[in-house]
Amino acid sequence: MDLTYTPEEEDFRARLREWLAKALPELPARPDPLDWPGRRAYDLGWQRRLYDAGYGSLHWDAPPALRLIFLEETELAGAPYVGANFVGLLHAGPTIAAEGTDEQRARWLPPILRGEAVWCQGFSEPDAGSDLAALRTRAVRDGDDYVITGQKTWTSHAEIADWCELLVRTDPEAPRHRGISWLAMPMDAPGITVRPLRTLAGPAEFAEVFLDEVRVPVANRVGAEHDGWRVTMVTLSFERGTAFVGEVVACRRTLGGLARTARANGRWDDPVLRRRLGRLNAEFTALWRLIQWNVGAGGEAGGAPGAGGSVFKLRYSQARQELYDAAAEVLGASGALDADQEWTAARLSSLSYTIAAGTSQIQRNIIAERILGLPKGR
Amino acid sequence: MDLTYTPEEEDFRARLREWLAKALPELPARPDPLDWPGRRAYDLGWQRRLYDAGYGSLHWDAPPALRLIFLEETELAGAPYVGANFVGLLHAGPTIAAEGTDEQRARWLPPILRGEAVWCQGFSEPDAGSDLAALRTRAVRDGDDYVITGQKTWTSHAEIADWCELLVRTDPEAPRHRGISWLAMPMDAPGITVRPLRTLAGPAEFAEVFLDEVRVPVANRVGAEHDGWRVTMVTLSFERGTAFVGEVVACRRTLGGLARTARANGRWDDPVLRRRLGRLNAEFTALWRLIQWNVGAGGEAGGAPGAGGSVFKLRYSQARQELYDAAAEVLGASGALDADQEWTAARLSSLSYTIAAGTSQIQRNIIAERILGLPKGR
Amino acid sequence: MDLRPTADQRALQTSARDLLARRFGRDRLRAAVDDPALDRALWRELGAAGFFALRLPEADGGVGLGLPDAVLVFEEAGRALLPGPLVAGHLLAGVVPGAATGERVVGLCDVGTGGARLWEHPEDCDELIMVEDAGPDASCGDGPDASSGDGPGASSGCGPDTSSGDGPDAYWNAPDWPTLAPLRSIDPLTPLARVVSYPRRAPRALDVPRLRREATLLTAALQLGSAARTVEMAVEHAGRREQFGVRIGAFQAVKHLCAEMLIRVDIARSAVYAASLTGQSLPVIGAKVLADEAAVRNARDCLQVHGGMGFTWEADVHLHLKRAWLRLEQWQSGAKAEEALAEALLADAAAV
Amino acid sequence: MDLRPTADQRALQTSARDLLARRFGRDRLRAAVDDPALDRALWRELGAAGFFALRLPEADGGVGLGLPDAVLVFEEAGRALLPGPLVAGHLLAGVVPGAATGERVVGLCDVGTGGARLWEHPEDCDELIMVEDAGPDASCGDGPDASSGDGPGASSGCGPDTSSGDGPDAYWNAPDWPTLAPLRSIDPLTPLARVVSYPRRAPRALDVPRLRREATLLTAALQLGSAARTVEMAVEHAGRREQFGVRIGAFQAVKHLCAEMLIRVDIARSAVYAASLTGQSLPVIGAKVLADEAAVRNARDCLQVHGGMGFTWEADVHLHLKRAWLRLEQWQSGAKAEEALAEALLADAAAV
Repeated sequence: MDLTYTPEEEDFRARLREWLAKALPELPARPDPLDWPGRRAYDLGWQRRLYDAGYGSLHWDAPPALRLIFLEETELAGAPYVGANFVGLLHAGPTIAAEGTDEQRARWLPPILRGEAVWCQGFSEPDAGSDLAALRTRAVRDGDDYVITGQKTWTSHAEIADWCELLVRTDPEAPRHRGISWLAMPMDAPGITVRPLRTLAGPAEFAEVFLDEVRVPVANRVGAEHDGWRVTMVTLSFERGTAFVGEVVACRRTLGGLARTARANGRWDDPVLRRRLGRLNAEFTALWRLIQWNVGAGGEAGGAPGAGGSVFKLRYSQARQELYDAAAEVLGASGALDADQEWTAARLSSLSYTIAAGTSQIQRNIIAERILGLPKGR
Repeated sequence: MDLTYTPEEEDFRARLREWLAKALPELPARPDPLDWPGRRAYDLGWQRRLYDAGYGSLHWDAPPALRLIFLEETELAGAPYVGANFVGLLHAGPTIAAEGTDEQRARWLPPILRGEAVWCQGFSEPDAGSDLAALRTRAVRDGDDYVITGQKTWTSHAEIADWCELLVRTDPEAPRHRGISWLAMPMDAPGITVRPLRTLAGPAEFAEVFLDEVRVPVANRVGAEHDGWRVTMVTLSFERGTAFVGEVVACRRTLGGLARTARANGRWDDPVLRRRLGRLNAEFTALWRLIQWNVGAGGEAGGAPGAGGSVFKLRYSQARQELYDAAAEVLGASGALDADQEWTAARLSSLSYTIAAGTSQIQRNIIAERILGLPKGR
Repeated sequence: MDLRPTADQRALQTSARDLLARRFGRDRLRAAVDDPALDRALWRELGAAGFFALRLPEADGGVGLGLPDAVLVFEEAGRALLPGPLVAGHLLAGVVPGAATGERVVGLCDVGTGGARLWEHPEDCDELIMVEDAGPDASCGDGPDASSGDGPGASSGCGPDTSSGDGPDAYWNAPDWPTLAPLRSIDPLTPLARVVSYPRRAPRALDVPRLRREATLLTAALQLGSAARTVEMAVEHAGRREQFGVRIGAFQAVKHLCAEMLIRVDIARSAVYAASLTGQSLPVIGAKVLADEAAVRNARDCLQVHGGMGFTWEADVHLHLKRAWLRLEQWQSGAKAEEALAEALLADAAAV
Repeated sequence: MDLRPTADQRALQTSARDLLARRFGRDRLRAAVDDPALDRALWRELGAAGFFALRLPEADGGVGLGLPDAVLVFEEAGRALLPGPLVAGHLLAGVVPGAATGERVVGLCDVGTGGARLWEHPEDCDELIMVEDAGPDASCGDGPDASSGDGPGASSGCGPDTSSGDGPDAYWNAPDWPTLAPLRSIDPLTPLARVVSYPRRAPRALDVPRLRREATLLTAALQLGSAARTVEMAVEHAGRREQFGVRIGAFQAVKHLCAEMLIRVDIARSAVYAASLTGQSLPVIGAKVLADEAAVRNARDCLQVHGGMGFTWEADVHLHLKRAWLRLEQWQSGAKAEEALAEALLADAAAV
C-alpha cells in the first residue's frame, strides 16, 4: 500500500501543471454545444497541443500513475474534456494498439494522437443493447470488401467522425458470439446516413447510423474474421475502467460547490441535506481511492482493467445520480426545475449512467458470475 | 369508497369495547415466554372467553368489516395475542372450513373455536423453504393409515400442539405439485420427536419435528389425495392477508411510543430522526388503509385474500424493519445494544419478516407474474 | 367500509379516461411537447365534462360530487400527463367566474413560507390567485399599499410585511401584475415562471388552509396516476422487448423492479383514496409524501427498464419523470411534510 | 502509488488469518458464544504474535510496523469475529504495562460527547482507560476531586465539569472503580457494561485525538473484515443451496444481492486502506462510515440469502450482524461523522 508518488512522477506532475497554466489561457473560446464543426476543431486542436507537448498518448500507453496524474491535473486545471477524441483515445485507439497489425497501428494511431481524426463507436443496435451479441448488422464478403447493411444507434459524434469502430456479423450461421468482426469504417463511405438522436437531456449528442450496402475493405478488419467479440471485450473493459477518472475529480469539485452554494443560500441550515452531502463526501473520496486501486491493479495485469471496473462503474453511476439529486435539494424548486441550470442539466444526463455502457443489471451479473463465481442463470 | 361503518358495525364495536374493558382485568398474569404449559393454558383460556362471549370465530368467518373491528379493538385494548391459537384460528381452521368434509369440520373446528386444541404447522422442511413444493416427507398408504417419515422445521408451538397441519408427499412419481396431500396429524402419535429450534432472537419459539413411521388415519386427510398443494394455497393466502392486522395496529402504537421516548430523551432534537419517524407515520397509516382495502376486496372475492396480500406483506415486512431500526436510533447505543430492551428484541424478530411465509424475493415473483402478468422465468 | 371505488365512481373514472384518450392521446401529447401553449378548446371541453365544476353544487351548475370523485378524475389526468393549471381550475371553479366552464384559465401560486412561488403556464392564464401564509413575516408580496394605479408593483423582492396579520391570505392578480423571473421549465409540457413580487391590491377572501389541503391532495392524485401509468409502461416494454433470446420481463432483475413499482402505487393509492374520504390535513400530507415517492421512483425505474430507449426524447418516460419532479415541489412536500407527520405522532398520544 | 498491499503485507495478513483459523476456528467461536469469558491464553498468543505490539518500535520489543499493517491484521480479526477489547489492547500497548504481550487485558471507554460510554468485556479487563473531550462541559466523570480514598466515586451521573479545561483527557481506572449500569449485550460474544460514572483520580497524558482517530480506523478495519466474510458466506451458501431444482445463486435476485455486497466491500476497503496511509482525520471518518454501512448491510443481505437458516442461532450470520451493530456505535459514526464530512466540504474550498 502506497499513496506516494516517485520523484519522477512528482516531476511529471509539476511540469504538466506548469504547461497547463501556460497552455489553457491560449485556448480559443469554447464552441457552442450545437456547433458541431466548431466542436470538432476545438477538440482536435486541444489534442494537437497535448501531442506537441508530449502528452498526446497519456490516455492509454502511459504507466498507470502518470495516466492518473494526467487525468487529475487536466481536470483540476479545467482543461477541455476529451470530447470528440473519446472513442479514438479511449476505445478504438487502445483496441487497435492491442489487436491491430503493424500496418493498422501505423495507419490509424498517429492521426488519433496528433488530433487529426475523430472516431465514433458503432456497437449498439436498436435490438442489441444490453445483449450486444444480438447485433444484426450484416457484412457480406465481396472480393476485397465487406458490403455492410444494417443500423447502429447511440453513436456519439457520428456527425463529425472520420472513422467508426464497427461491429458487424460476418457469419450469421455461427453461434452468436462467434460470427462477429471488428471493422474500421470510414464515415465518408457511400451508403452511410447519420440521423441525430435526441435524448431526454435535450440537444442531440448521439446519432443513429444507417448503413446501406456500405463497402469497407477487408484490410480494415482488426483481429481475425469472426473474432470481433473477443476484440470488443478488450475495448469494453477500457470503457468500464479508467474512463471515469476525470469525472470523479469533477464530481468532487461539484460537491464542494454544492456545499458552498448551500451555505450561501441558507439550505446549509438543513441537517438532513448537510449530512447527505457529508456522506457523498465519503463516497466520492472512496471512489477516487477505488480508481487508484484499479489503476494499480490494471498496471500489473497489462493495462486493461478487468471486471473490477464493473464494481467501480456500478457504484459511481449510482453516486453520480445521488450527487445531482442532492444538487436539486441545494438549488430548491426554482433551480431544480430550471433546465438552464448547469446542475439540473447534469442531473438529467446522469440518468443515463445506470444504463449506458452496460446497465447496472448487466454489471451486477458480471460481478456475480465473473468475480464471485456464482452459477450462470437467467 | 367509504370509510364509515354501518350502525350495526358501530354497535358491534361498542359492545366489543365494553366487553374487553370488563374481560381484560379478569385475566390471569401473562406467563413467562419460556413456560410452555403456562402459555398453552393462557392462550386457550383467552380463546375460551372469546368463544363464550360470542367472539370465538371472528378471525375467519365474520364479515370483513367485523373482523377488522375485532382485530383493531382487541389490539387497542391490549388484549392477548392470538398466540398458540394462531395456526388453528388463521391457518388450519379456515382451511378445514373451506376444504374439509362435514365430519371433519364437526370434529376439528369446535375445539379450535372453544379454545380446547392447539394446532401447529408442518409445512417447511430443511430443503423445502422458499421452494415448498420440494418437500420430501413421505406418506405411504398402509390399510386405513398413512405411514409418515421425514422432517419438518419452523414449526411454532410444536411443544404444546395437539394437532399438526401436515404436508406430505403421497405420490413421489407425480410432478412436484401433484403428489402432495394435506393431513391433520395428532401430535401424540408414536414416532414424533420435537426438538426446539433456537433463533437469533433468542429463546426457542420454533421447533424441528422429526417423523419416524408415524401412523395417521387416511380419514385425517383434508381434500383429495395428491391435491394438497391446492389446499395449501388456500391456507397460504390467508397467511399473507389479514394475519397482520393486529400487528399494524401495534406498529402504529410503537411509532407513537418512539416519538414520545425521543422527546423525553432528547433524540427528538435530531431532525433526521424526526423526519424518519414522520415518514414512517405516513407509511403505517397507508399500510393500515391497504389492509382495509384488501379486506374489502377479499370480502367480495369470498373471504380468501388474493395476491394483493403479497403487496401488503412485502411493504409491511420492510416497514417493520425500518420501524425497529428507527427504534435503535431513538434508544441510542446503550438501548440498541441491550437485548433486554423490548424494542431491541423486536428489532431482532423483525429480521425474519422478509424471510418467513415466503421471502421478499418470492413475493416479488408472485406480484410480477400473477398480478402484472410478466413472463415466467428464473 | 370499503376503500374501493363504487360502480358509479368507476364509471366516472372510465369516462374521464375515455375523454382524455379521445382528446389528449399520444399524438396530442407529443404535439404539446413541441408547443406547450394550452389547448383552450380542450380546456372548455374539460369544463363541459365537469372536470372543474365537479364539486360545485348542482344548483350552481356543478356536478355535486365530492373529493373522492375529484381524486379519481385527477388520477386519470395524471395518467394521461394532461398539462395545464388543473388544480387551480378545479379549486377556483366556484370563486373565479368562467373557471368552472373552462372559459377562463386561472392560475394559482403559493407564495407562503416554503411555497415554491412557481406559476404554471403563465402565458396561458387569464388571471392569477396568490395564496400566502397568515400572520406577519409570512409573505413576500409588495404589501397592499406598495403600488398604486393599475400597473404591477415595482418592488423587486420580499420586504417586511405591513399587513395586520389577520387580513386576507389570498390576492387576485391580473396576468401582467406580478414581476417574474425567467425559468426554462424542465418539463417541456409545463412552462413556468417564478414570481418575484406582486401587488396586494385585490384581496380575496378564501379559505386558504382548505385550499392548500385540497391542492395537496389533488396533486397527490396526479402523481398517483403518473405512477400507475409508468408501471404499465414498464410492464408493456418488459413483456415485449427481447434480449438474450427472451423477453426481458422474464429476468428477475426486471421483474422485481416492476413489482416494487406496483407496491408503491398500491400504497399511494390506499393513502390518497383514504385521505380524500377524511379530508383531514395529516392523511393528505402523508398521501402526498407517498404519491410523490411513487411517481418519482416509478418514473426512474420505468426508465431503467426501458434502457437506452427510455433515455430518448421520443419515449414518454422522461415526461413522467419531469412532471413528477415538478409536482414534488408543489404544495406540501419534503421536509415540511415529514416534520408535520412527526409532530402529529406526539400530539396523537391517545389515538393510534 | 499502488493501494494494494505489498507482498510483505499480504504475508502478514495471511499469517494473521492462519493464526486465527488455528486458534479461533468455528468450534472455538461457537464455544465463545456460550461462554464469552476471554480466552487469556489466546490473548497472550495474540500478544506473542505481535498483534498488540505491531506498531511499537522494535527497540521497545515491538514489531515496528505501521498503521496500514495494523489495518490488515484487524481486517482478519473482523473476518474471524474474534472477540475482546482488541482495539484497546493495540492502542494502549505502549502505555499500559503488560498490554503489548497480552499479559494484561486493558479496556478503553469513550465518555466524550456522543461517546457510547460502553465498556467491552468488563469482567475480563485488568484495568480501564477512560477518554474524554477536552474543555469544559465535555465530560461526564466525577471530577478529580469528587471522590476520596480508594473506592470508586459515588456520583451517579454527569455533573458540571470542574476541570480547568486544559487538563488531561484520559483517566486510568481500576476495574472496580467505575459505577456501571447493567446491560445484556445483544452480541453474545461481547459482554458490555455502561459506565455511569467514574473517578478522575489517576489522570494519564495521552494524545486523545490521535487515539480516537486510530480507534476509529481500526474499528473500521474490523467492520471491513466482517463485511468481506459475509459476502463469502452468502456466496458459499448461494452456490450450494438448491431450491426449485437449481442452486439459488443462479437466480438474479440472489446474484444481485451478492454483487451489491461485494461492491460495498471494495468501496470500504479502498477507503480504509487509503485512510491508513494518510492517517488523517477526515479520511478515517469517511472510512468508518463506509465500513459501518458495509458490515451492517452485508450481514443483513447475507441473512436474506440464507433464508430461514440465516435466522437460526446456529448459523453465524447473526453474530456478524450483532457485532456490526455494536461497532457501529463505537467511536466516530452516524450524525457526528456525517456532519464532520460535510463541514470539510466548506473548509476544503481550494483542494478537491
